[in-house]
Amino acid sequence: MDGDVLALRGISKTFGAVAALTDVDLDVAPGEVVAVVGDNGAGKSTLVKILAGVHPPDAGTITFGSGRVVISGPADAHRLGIATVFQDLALCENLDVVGNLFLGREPRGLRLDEVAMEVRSWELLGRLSANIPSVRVPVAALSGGQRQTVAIARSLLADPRVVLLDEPTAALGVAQTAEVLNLIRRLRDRGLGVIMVSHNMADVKAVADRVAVLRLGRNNGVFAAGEVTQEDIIAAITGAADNAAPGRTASASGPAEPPSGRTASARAGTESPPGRTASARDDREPRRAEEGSRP
Amino acid sequence: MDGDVLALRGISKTFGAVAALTDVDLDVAPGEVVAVVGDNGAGKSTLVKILAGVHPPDAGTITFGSGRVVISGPADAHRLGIATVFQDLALCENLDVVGNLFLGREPRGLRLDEVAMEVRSWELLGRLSANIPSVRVPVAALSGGQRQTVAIARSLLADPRVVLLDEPTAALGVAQTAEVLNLIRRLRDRGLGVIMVSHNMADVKAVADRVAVLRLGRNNGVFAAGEVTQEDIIAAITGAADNAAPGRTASASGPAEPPSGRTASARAGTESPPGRTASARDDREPRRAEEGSRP
Amino acid sequence: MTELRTRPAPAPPPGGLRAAARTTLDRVRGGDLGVLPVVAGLAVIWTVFQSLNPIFLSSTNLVNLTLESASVGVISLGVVCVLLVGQIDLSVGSISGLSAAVMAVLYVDRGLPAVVAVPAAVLLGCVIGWVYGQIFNRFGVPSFVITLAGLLGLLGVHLWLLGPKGAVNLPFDSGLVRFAQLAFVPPWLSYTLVVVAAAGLFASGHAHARARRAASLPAVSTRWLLARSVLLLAGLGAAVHYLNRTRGVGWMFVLFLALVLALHYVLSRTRYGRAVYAVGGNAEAARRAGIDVRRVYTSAFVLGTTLAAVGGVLAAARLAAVNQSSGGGDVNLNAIAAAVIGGTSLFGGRGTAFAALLGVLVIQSISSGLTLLNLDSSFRFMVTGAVLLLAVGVDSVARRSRASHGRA
Amino acid sequence: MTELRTRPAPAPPPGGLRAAARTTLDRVRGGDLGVLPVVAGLAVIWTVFQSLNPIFLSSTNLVNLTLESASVGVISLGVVCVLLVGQIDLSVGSISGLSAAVMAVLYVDRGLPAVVAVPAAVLLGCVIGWVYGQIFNRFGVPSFVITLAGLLGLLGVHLWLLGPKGAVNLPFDSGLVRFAQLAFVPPWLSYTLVVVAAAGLFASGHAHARARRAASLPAVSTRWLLARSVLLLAGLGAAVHYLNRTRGVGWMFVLFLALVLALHYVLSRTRYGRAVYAVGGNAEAARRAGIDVRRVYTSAFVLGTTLAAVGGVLAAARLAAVNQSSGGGDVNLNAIAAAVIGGTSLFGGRGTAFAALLGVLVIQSISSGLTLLNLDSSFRFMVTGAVLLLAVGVDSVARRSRASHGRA
Amino acid sequence: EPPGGGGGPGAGAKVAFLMPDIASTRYELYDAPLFKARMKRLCPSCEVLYQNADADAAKQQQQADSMIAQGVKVIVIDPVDSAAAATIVRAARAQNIPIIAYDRPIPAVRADYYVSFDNERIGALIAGSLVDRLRETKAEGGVLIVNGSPTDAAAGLIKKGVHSAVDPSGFEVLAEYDTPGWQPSKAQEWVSGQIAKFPGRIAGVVAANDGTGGGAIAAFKAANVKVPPVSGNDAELAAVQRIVAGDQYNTISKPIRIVAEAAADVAHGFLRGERPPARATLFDTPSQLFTPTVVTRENVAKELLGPGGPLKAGQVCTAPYKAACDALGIR
Ligand SMILES: Nc1ncnc2c1ncn2[C@@H]1O[C@H](COP(=O)(O)OP(=O)(O)OP(=O)(O)O)[C@@H](O)[C@H]1O
Ligand SMILES: Nc1ncnc2c1ncn2[C@@H]1O[C@H](COP(=O)(O)OP(=O)(O)OP(=O)(O)O)[C@@H](O)[C@H]1O
Ligand SMILES: [Mg+2]
Ligand SMILES: [Mg+2]
Repeated sequence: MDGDVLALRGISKTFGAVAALTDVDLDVAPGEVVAVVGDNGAGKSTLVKILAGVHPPDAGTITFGSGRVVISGPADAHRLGIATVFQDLALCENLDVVGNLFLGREPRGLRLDEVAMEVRSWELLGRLSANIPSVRVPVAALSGGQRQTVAIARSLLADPRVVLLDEPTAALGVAQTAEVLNLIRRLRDRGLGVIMVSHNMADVKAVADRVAVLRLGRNNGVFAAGEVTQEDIIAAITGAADNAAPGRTASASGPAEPPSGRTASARAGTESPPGRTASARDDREPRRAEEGSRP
Repeated sequence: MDGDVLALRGISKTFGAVAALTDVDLDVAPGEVVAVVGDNGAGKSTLVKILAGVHPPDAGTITFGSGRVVISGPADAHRLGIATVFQDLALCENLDVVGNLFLGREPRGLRLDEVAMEVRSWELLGRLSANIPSVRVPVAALSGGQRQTVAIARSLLADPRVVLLDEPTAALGVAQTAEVLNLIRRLRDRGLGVIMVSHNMADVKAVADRVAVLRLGRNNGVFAAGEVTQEDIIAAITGAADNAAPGRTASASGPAEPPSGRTASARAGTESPPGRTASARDDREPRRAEEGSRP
Repeated sequence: MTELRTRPAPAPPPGGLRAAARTTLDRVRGGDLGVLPVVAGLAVIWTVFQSLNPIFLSSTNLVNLTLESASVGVISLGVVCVLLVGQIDLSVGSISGLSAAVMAVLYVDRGLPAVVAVPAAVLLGCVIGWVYGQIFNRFGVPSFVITLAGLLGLLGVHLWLLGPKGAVNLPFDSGLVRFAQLAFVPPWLSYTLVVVAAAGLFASGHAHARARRAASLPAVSTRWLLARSVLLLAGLGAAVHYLNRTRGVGWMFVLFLALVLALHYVLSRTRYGRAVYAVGGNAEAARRAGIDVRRVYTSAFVLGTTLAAVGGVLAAARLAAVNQSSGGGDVNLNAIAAAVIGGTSLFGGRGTAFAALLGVLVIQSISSGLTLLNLDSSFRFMVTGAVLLLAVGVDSVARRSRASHGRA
Repeated sequence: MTELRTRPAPAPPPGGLRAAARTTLDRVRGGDLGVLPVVAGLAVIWTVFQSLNPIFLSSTNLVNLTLESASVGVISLGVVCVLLVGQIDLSVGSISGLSAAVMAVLYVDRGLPAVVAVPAAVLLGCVIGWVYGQIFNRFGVPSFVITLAGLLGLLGVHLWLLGPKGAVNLPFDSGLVRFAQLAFVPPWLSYTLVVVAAAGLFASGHAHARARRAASLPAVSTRWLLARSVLLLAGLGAAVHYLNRTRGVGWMFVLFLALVLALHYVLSRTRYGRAVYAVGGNAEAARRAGIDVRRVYTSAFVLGTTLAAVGGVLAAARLAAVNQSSGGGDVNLNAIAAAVIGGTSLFGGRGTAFAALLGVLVIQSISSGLTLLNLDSSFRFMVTGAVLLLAVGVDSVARRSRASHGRA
Repeated sequence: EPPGGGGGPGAGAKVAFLMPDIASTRYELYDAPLFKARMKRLCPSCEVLYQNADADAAKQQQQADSMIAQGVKVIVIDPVDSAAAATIVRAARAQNIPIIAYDRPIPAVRADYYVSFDNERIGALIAGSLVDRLRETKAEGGVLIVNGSPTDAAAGLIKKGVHSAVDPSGFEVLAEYDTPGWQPSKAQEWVSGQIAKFPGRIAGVVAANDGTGGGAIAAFKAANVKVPPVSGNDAELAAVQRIVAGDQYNTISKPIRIVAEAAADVAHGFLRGERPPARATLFDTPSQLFTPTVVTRENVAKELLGPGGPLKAGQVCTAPYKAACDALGIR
């Protein structure tokens, strides 16, 4: 895939006995919004963190622009022009809004130009329809949505080439969500690559060009957003469409018709707690429930 | 409103110079799901926290069942049978999933019955279609959605009379969301009162019986979910329908037609940062932007 | 994975030793090393000192080491409790000195029996912790400051109490002093205790595994449990045998071990212990879960000060005297450092009762190893610092690999 | 509120003194009391001691107080830096002693000029901090343990350096000793400095307010700025006048104040300061923001040890001697306690440079007040503890009300 | 000094009495009360301001400054650090306040007077007495030396004295230890280690004070080994009890009463504007030096428990020591 701003090949990452990502590929072209979707714990945030330099990958290669890169820390990612909104926001609660927005990107100089920074903060927050009483309160005093707005505003400060958004609208109100979706479209129009993780199919359909599905830490299909139905995506997410991903054997035994179809089976499961979670999967390193070790 | 399990009257709460809630009323009947909606920073979480005993209200009365109560701490709320899922989840990251689920509600006895607790944990999590590799990993190692599932499962442990859910599905996948909505319906059917805070209109429409709108910390209308359109609710949230709430003068000057209508005006705002945020509101104690105090 | 949990198939019990070994290996690869790194650090210290002076690992010297560890170890155990809830107690040294003074004054000067004097001293410790808790909960003064004030104020009370005498001898033939200096577990009993410990470990593990299997949860195999118990039996047995070649295992050390085990039980198996970790990990979350956070704080302070008082009494009994410098010097720093070296976090929520045991063994091993080298004080200090850093460095490097595996 | 921010109307400048007063009142109601509570605690101490002995607030004694505060104050300033990033330095006392010893050996024994000896001693402090930083960053050993090892190891080096001599006198007529003991700011210059400070406060505030108004941000009124500066002028002027009635303001104290102001500037107005707070508040978030967290840690350790070295040199100069106990005793505890008492959090991310100033004034006031009361050591310790608790209690109660207003 | 009103010359004056530490009990226990009592007799309206520096030279400087601020007329100082005390002498000089060095000299700067026994001499005495005892009993083996705190100047002087007696004695120094903070428990731990290292070879222990001596004795008791002769210093009650019981070999009785009262006399002389006569000159300072006495089981009754002695038989002969007292004929 030539012309990609970002291309991942064979990315793997394990945390102890949990294989969070196995052999994942992903491509983003300039001016493209790629939605990464998947069930809870599918490895979406892990993927974002690897790109942002938070975790080093255990295996796999990352190509950025024209060359292979090693992202060994967040500073590397920033240097490459990758801006990230983390799912857990990663704000410093003891700093005020301005402090958080400009953290690590304060204008150089002997003395911080607080006035310019404050003006720019209002501007950025205004662009996102933010609803913040003052930019001089510590972030600890903000509501969940207000914090998320701050985190998103942060990512716009530098002049990124790729923006990673991990569930950026989860805590946002209706107006703010619309604003962020607009923003994503504007970023795309400016030729940036955007990766957006989301559980909200409506949001995905609204802005994504392509939809990459992760399932149990593996690729489970990439769809062109315009050509796929919401049901297909959901099927890929929940595993009913496992065969949509080449090289995977269908391993799911539960019904996959969301939402109500799964309820019964889930409840049935409560009668007999699982042995080892991974015992039914034979095509990947098992994610084993740890031995019943007592703390 | 007779027969309410929970009735709030005139609840107010200020944080320093910020009036988070002003004179808010809310009623929940048994077997009723009340959705609380509002913009970011509208005071929804503050309301939930007051009911959960996290913050004491500055003014107002709470009636629970047949009598007035004073909820002076979370323990009081638990005693009354109020279970809460907080927006920030309030989990102990150093404890494992079982530890968090049973925190403060461990079965009595000289020795914790870890086996029974683990069995019950799998059962609860199974009910929510949770996707958790092991219940013996510290919560710090879980993904955002996995944590939220844990927090929701927590609230089902005791036998609550009222359940407060602050954006319970924000981080959940499609299947888990459906499961939680199902769960809410089941709780309602068992005669519990449920208060659900959400930004997701689809979720609200799916389960709520009534929709209470907060705006700028004040009531801005209560709607029967069956009789109101999504647009009406959004109008009430964003303030375009201020006149829907008695006693309020329309103070909003921006266009309120979401989502794209707000964009232009929001961007217009960036050209001139605001003076004091509250200067345009004359019907409530002003939320003043603090003086430009430097840290 | 829902589809997995829905399978009604019961979990097959993992297959014996090999599976257990694999689990253990998995854990090590995953960075979950438990106390192993500290033990490795300890091994480094022991090797170094043994090579410098072969008396270091002699039975006599190890008996000394156990006895010297007991009093600071007990104090450190209290510090672990306080650190676990994210607070600190700088006054454990002063409390230990004060309680020793109270005990001595009651026992020697007033002539009260030990069964009155000792509980009175311990009770005093208890009351001090309660007062700390009240001040902390009511006024929100940082525990650093409260206990700093305690450090100074209680030292004053201690001096005032000893007052004109300055120092009090505990008679060498009193039961208290004999307990601390000359009371050793008879060999037959020491071996019996080892067997009981191993059997207890097996029994509790087995019962737990059976319960898990009954609930169709995965459980460790009986063979692994057996192997573990045999390992414990062999290790403890050898250690006891070696100590028994001279004086044997001191009752004071047994008391310390018993306290460690008791605290371990409380912290890991009871509601209260869960609450302690929760408060240390996230006090606000614990409060929202309905835990009476204030009571947990108070109880942690009380545990800290009470154990400090017990440690003070033991130290006095071992020295057979109480004077103005009792509980002074580096008792404070050693007790806190032992807890930290053993892996307790200063930020709360992380650590176990075994931290006190391992930490105090590290500190006392260094100290004991140095007494056998005839060094100037200046070099003595330098070597202490260097060895400490080395021992904890081993631990930290191992833990760091653990953190990089995502288990901070 | 979007609709509000979209209004293009420029912010009306708030109306003069009354508005400013209201803002201040709002803040107080909102619990944002700044340093007021510590100052109140200090006032309590001063009142108590003055009523017990009228010499306490005499000009002579206050001059003594300022001079005695300087060396521990400088060390405490370094501790603030380390605490701000959420770490601790237990070795500041040892470092101050070692740097004093190095300085004395170079200056007196080797006969090097002070301009060589003093920088060499300070550089040594710097290097020690760098080593701490490397060990911390590379091996992840907790700073408590690293600096505990430093506390011991550096004490060893200190003793070894002084060797059999034990103590070194600094000549009384050396510039260093004269600076610390006899150098006072001439009255005219002291008043000039006060005026410059007040004018500077006004000028910087005015420039800032103008810039804000130019950017249509709300700004404080000129009248309020003027009032603030006049208040400072009057307060400082009165203090300086009172001190000038006897010896005046010591240059050493001026140096301390200058360091406080410099550090305040660095912490509150520079990128570096922002990074320090960020790392202390949430190191992982700071890392993700691209801040080189390791460098921040190292720099904080270096600041801590360097300032400790400077403090040690000042203490030696004031005492005109260096001995084995230089930097020992309660230097360590006092320096850390001063930072905490002044409001620096042990958990990182909270505190200002002024914490060191206020905290050390509290501690030295108690100490100085007690020397004026003719007490036995035992009562002296008790009173110290009680007064400390009282002074910090005032602060904590005020802050608690602040936390209950939602600004923890 | 202008002659004061009603109470004679110097009436109503303040006298500073600055002591170095509380590691040794004597300052609070004997020196300060005895000095105060004597001053009270000599000058009823005078006030003695007692301060203890807790082994911190900087704190002692602060205390001296504050005394000067309070307008004391004479300063009696037992310096924490002889070198550092020079600053204090100078500060006092600048205000024309006479300064009396007490117990420890201030060699660097001339004080106005020096009243003391000398710590180096004490070290020589305790070690010499112990060595004599070892020769007497034809003991085999070597000695351990337990010094005082490595950061205490006085401990350094004692150490020097001890070596002056032990080194030429022919008894090997098996090992030597500077006890951090004079802590008995540290001494105990160290001696325990030496017992393991030199089994049966320890003929005696020279301990620099009674506390560390007690620690050494406890170490032998705990190792279930016969306690060899152990020295001490300070004659604190607990040590006297151990001597009576035969656990400790010797200690030093300093004639603190005499020294304290001599200091008070000199101070009073300065208050009256006199220049008290010198009995000797040390470090260029007019001095009065007193010799301490070694106390062993033989002379304990006479030196310490006699009429006017610092201790009463009743204090020493508590229940556990009754039998031992009786054996020595103490009642
Ligand atoms: N502890 C606090 N201290 C100060 N201000 C606070 C605090 N908590 C909330 N606020 C303020 O109160 C207002 C309401 O906050 P709240 O969290 O209730 O909003 P919300 O409706 O839950 O918003 P969201 O949808 O973003 O979660 C916000 O402006 C917020 O800044
Ligand atoms: N630091 C960690 N240590 C151990 N396990 C981890 C860690 N971070 C993530 N995991 C595990 O890796 C898996 C993938 O997590 P990840 O956060 O990437 O999921 P996600 O797709 O973002 O889910 P969600 O939609 O819930 O946010 C999960 O099973 C999680 O438990
Ligand atoms: Mg995620
Ligand atoms: Mg909220």
